Amino acid sequence: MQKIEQLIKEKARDLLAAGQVTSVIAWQKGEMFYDNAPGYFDNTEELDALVYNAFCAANLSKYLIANTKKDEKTAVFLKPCDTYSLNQLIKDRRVQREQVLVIGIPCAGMVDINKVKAQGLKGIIGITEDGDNLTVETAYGTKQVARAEVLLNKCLACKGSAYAVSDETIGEPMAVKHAPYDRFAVVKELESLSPQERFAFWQEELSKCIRCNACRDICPACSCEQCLFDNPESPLAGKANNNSAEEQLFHIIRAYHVAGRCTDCGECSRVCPQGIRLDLLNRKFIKDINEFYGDYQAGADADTNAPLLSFDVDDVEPGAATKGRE
Amino acid sequence: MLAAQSTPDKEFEQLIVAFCCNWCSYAGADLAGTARRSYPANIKIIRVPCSCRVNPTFILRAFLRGADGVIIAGCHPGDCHYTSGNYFARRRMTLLMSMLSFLGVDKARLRVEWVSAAEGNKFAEVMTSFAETIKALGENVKLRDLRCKK
Amino acid sequence: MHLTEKEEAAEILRISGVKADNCMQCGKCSAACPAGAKMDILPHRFVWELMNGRVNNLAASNTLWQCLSCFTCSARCPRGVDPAKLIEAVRLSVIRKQGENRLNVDELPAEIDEMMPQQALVSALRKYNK
Amino acid sequence: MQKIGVFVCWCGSNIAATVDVARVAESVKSIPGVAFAADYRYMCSEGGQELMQKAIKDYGLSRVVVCSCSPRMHEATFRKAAQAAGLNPYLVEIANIREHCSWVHKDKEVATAKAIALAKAAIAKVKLNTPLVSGESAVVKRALVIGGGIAGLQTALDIAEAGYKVDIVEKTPSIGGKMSQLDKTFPTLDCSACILTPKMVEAATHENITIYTYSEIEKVSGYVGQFEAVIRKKARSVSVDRCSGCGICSEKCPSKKAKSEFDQGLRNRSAIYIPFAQAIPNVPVIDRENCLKFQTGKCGICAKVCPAGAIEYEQEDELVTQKYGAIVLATGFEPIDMAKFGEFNYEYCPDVITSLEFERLTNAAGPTQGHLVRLSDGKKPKSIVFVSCVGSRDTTERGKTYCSKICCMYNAKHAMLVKEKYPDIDVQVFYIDVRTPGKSFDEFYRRAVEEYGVQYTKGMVGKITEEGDHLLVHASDVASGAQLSVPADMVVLATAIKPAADARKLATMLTASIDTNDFFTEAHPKLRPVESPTAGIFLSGVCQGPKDIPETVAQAGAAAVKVLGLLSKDKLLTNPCVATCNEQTCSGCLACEKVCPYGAISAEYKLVNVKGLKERRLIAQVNEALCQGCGACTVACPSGAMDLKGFSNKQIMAEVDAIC
Repeated sequence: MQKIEQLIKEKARDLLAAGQVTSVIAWQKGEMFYDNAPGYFDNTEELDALVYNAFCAANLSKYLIANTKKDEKTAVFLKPCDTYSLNQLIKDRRVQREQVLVIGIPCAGMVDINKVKAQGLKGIIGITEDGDNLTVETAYGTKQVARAEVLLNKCLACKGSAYAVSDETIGEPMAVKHAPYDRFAVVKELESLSPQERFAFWQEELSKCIRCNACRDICPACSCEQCLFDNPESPLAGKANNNSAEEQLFHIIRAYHVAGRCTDCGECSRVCPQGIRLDLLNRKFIKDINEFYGDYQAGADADTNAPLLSFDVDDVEPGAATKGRE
Repeated sequence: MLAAQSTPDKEFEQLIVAFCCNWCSYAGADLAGTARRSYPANIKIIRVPCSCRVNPTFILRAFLRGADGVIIAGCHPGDCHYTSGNYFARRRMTLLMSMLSFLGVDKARLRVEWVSAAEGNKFAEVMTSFAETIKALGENVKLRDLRCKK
Repeated sequence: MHLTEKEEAAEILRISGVKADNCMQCGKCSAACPAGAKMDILPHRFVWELMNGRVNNLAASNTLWQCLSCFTCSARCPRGVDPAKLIEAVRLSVIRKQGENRLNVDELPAEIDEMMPQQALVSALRKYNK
Repeated sequence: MQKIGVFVCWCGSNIAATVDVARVAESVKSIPGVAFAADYRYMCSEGGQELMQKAIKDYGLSRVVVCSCSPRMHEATFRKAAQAAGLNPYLVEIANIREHCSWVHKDKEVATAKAIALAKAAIAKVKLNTPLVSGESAVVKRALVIGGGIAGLQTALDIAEAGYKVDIVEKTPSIGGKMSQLDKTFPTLDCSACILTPKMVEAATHENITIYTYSEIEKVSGYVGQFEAVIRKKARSVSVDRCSGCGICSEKCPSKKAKSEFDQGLRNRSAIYIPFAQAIPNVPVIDRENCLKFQTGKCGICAKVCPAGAIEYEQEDELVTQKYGAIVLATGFEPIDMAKFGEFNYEYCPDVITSLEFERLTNAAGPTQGHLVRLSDGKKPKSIVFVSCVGSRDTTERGKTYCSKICCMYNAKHAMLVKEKYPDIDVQVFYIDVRTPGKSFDEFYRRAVEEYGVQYTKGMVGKITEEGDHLLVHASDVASGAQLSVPADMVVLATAIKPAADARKLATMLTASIDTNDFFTEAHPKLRPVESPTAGIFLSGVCQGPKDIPETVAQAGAAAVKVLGLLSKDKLLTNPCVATCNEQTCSGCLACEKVCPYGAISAEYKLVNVKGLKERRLIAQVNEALCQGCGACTVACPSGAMDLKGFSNKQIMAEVDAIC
């Protein structure tokens, strides 16, 4: 993806130099080589900090909300999966489409550094990509690792190389090679458990939550001006760690709010410091919506009505619709 | 953290919250009253303008605060006073019921019923059968201590 | 235990599971009963007697045996009462009191006269083989 | 701190019998915020209201909770009382401790505990009530009557007499409804046409009444005072102005195989037809399914023979949009069909007919010019059997659970008419119970038996079979306990009646509540029988429940008076419990707009001052005149910016907390 990074830099330079856009959103080097952060570039000098490699998983579409409030034009580089989130933000009127120049960039699947480490590699200095493999330089020599084995979980459910929305594209579309993967596999497995086992699983998972709100802040579908849980007026906003609904049911209520709007971009699970499988909650809703109301991919376009904001006269009755062994 | 207080061993007294829509099921409840039908007293009715007014957060709040069962009663699809209210409620409750079951809470604890203003008997029967289901399921401790691992 | 006639009638109603109180004495069951001509107590009066706690006259009536168990009465009843089931309930209580002299299949003659309507066989086994 | 007054009503013994009202009042005194609590024998009485008003003044109450009967009963009474004492009416909450407590729980201990819990919930909610003021909306001074039968005509005439404009929309080509098909009417036996046609003419010529026949309601939107209806005037293919009603076209029309709906299919009619002689408007209609011109393009004889050149094949359906202040449903009834009642052999024996068909047979303008003859061989019947309750009082899924109310009277009428005209015909009526309550009704029925010798046998008919040239009616004689098989030349079935087929479609269009039998549900069975719970919608005639012509006319008049009560107002107070958007927290995603059934939500760019920072944001706006307060938007809104006055998120959460 080195070649692509070069093309991105040139594109950004042309756009900024020509004044076509006032700022460009891409990725910039983070502290560690595998920890790239989203970056704003509003002049060409800063562009050399711009990077695009196997560790640019961050979904940049949510950063456009602030930009489109100022009457400026912004360019943004989006991977195919990020473009779905932009469509959802446009549908939710959080981003003004005409103030954004969307440039689609190909992606061969982003790498999860923890999976690389899990292959027993210590003292990693750098990783370079070549074809379907990664060469990992460590203090104890270099090693070849197959990219398909160390992909982020979210990339295993890759929605393909097509862009849901883009003004221009750079480079050729790349396929993400990975073993066959059913994104609902774990959901189905959980559904097959007994209620006690399922409850134990979720009690275990949700007890790890430290309420850092990273999942809410990264989620492009969670784009309220002022979140319900931060609003003292709302009956749910009990920050104190007592028995308020907020503590116990934050994740369920949040999953409910994004139901029908979540594009399954997987960012919430990726950024969760406690590694809670939050995507399972969202995928459960997506699986239910697909089953009850027909397949629906949030963000596939910017106008079809979200499932929870529409209805059908002969929808299934609530009682009949629950799964799992009782 | 709120650990589930172990209720003394007096006979389990279940608590059920019923959200009834003003135009149909609340009127059905009134008719059940006028017809002197009886149903268990653990059921406490909250009046809402329409079943589409019931926010899932109210239901989760009820479960959290100790309710053992929650039932939403609205107009029969097609009869809604606001034309489409119960259609939206139907989708929302279908997803919520499925999620509660996914979290391991017995799906029978949340129930949706369509009761018209003329169905006083049905209202009483539904409430009695729901109270029996909840009594069989016993106290709903689960949702209260979803976060605190014992 | 010896039940009074009233208690026995109530017991029969309970066992049969028939909601006799639904009956409005419209007489439609008796009207359409194919075996009604030979019955001394027609189905609607049968239900009426049981509802009023009388069973001895029913037990002695020939209705128990004339009834073909064709269920026309139950199908036609506008109130969902099942008179045939009540007749069967009383018949069974009589049979049980007679020491359960049931008709067993192998007692039937080897070849049965083919003119015998099939319904009679079914009805006989249903009535006397329970 | 709020100063709440709690008033616990005895309701005579209705509440006090199973709820210890004193203890309820006592136990709520300890709740913070409660400044006054008392129980009283009848809160809704003058005395009760004065107690409340005095307490408001003496204790300076800022909120009131009344623990009494259902808010649907006396919420308005207590709000008015509070308002008279200077308290905003929407600061009053009702705890329903009668229908939802004392009447449904027998154990006093249990019922009292529940009453206290419901009182606590109401107190928790009332603390968060905010003073609300009703808005106003104009009233369109025009009424719409759906259905042109006697019910619709009478209502329209009464409204028009009071000087208001009325539109009648009738589905069939002529007004008149079922009554125009009848021969004589009970209890006075006057000829149906003689008393109906004057009303039809009066309606047709009344300057305040516009009649749309052969028309249907396409769409209705809006709300009380501001309805907007779209009427589809189906193409008659005949010009109403030029046609003189001479009838030559019907005579000459070659296509004669269509069954006449007016004559219950007992004779055929031509494709271009006037349903009956006294039809208003007296203008034919082309039935396009059976018209050769429309089906094959050939023919066109009617246009050729028409002296007035009134035939217009190219006529199209026409959509008329009109605003109304009130809508009256007068859609009438239909007999149920006999498909599920095979035992009566209706489909196979031509001499087994329904009562409505019998009306046509005995009607002078009927297919047999009033001669009572058998449909099988045209001979005069020597004996006729009338069967009551066919499909009525039937709790199985085959029939209707209710009594159709009018059959006993018209059975007696038919029996008497036969015996009067043909004394030699034997007439027998099989019945379960003869129900002829009402003024001079029972005398009418007894005249049939005592003066005309009609034989009434208590017992239902089980089966009808054909035997040679006559029928055999298998019935039972419940009194003697015998089985009967009565020979008869003709059998008339008094079939159950059910609401008109499109009642449910109209109910959905008007959001009027409707019961499982498709009768429109009235606002209150005893106290408000002619109004639908949906404001501005009124019920006239059998569409609300089985009734005879005298009751229909009485109820039609009552519905008219209710309409006049509404139309006479220039302004209507609107429901103040409507949605409201908090501009600080609205993200402008407009999810609310997508779920609003009334299109009451729009969006606007506004400068919003958030913590000192001025930002131009897209904010949702609620049009309080259109919003009906359903609350769908409040749940679609993730950030909770959209809330509903009177049923706010905090109020309902407070009730949940108080209960759990």
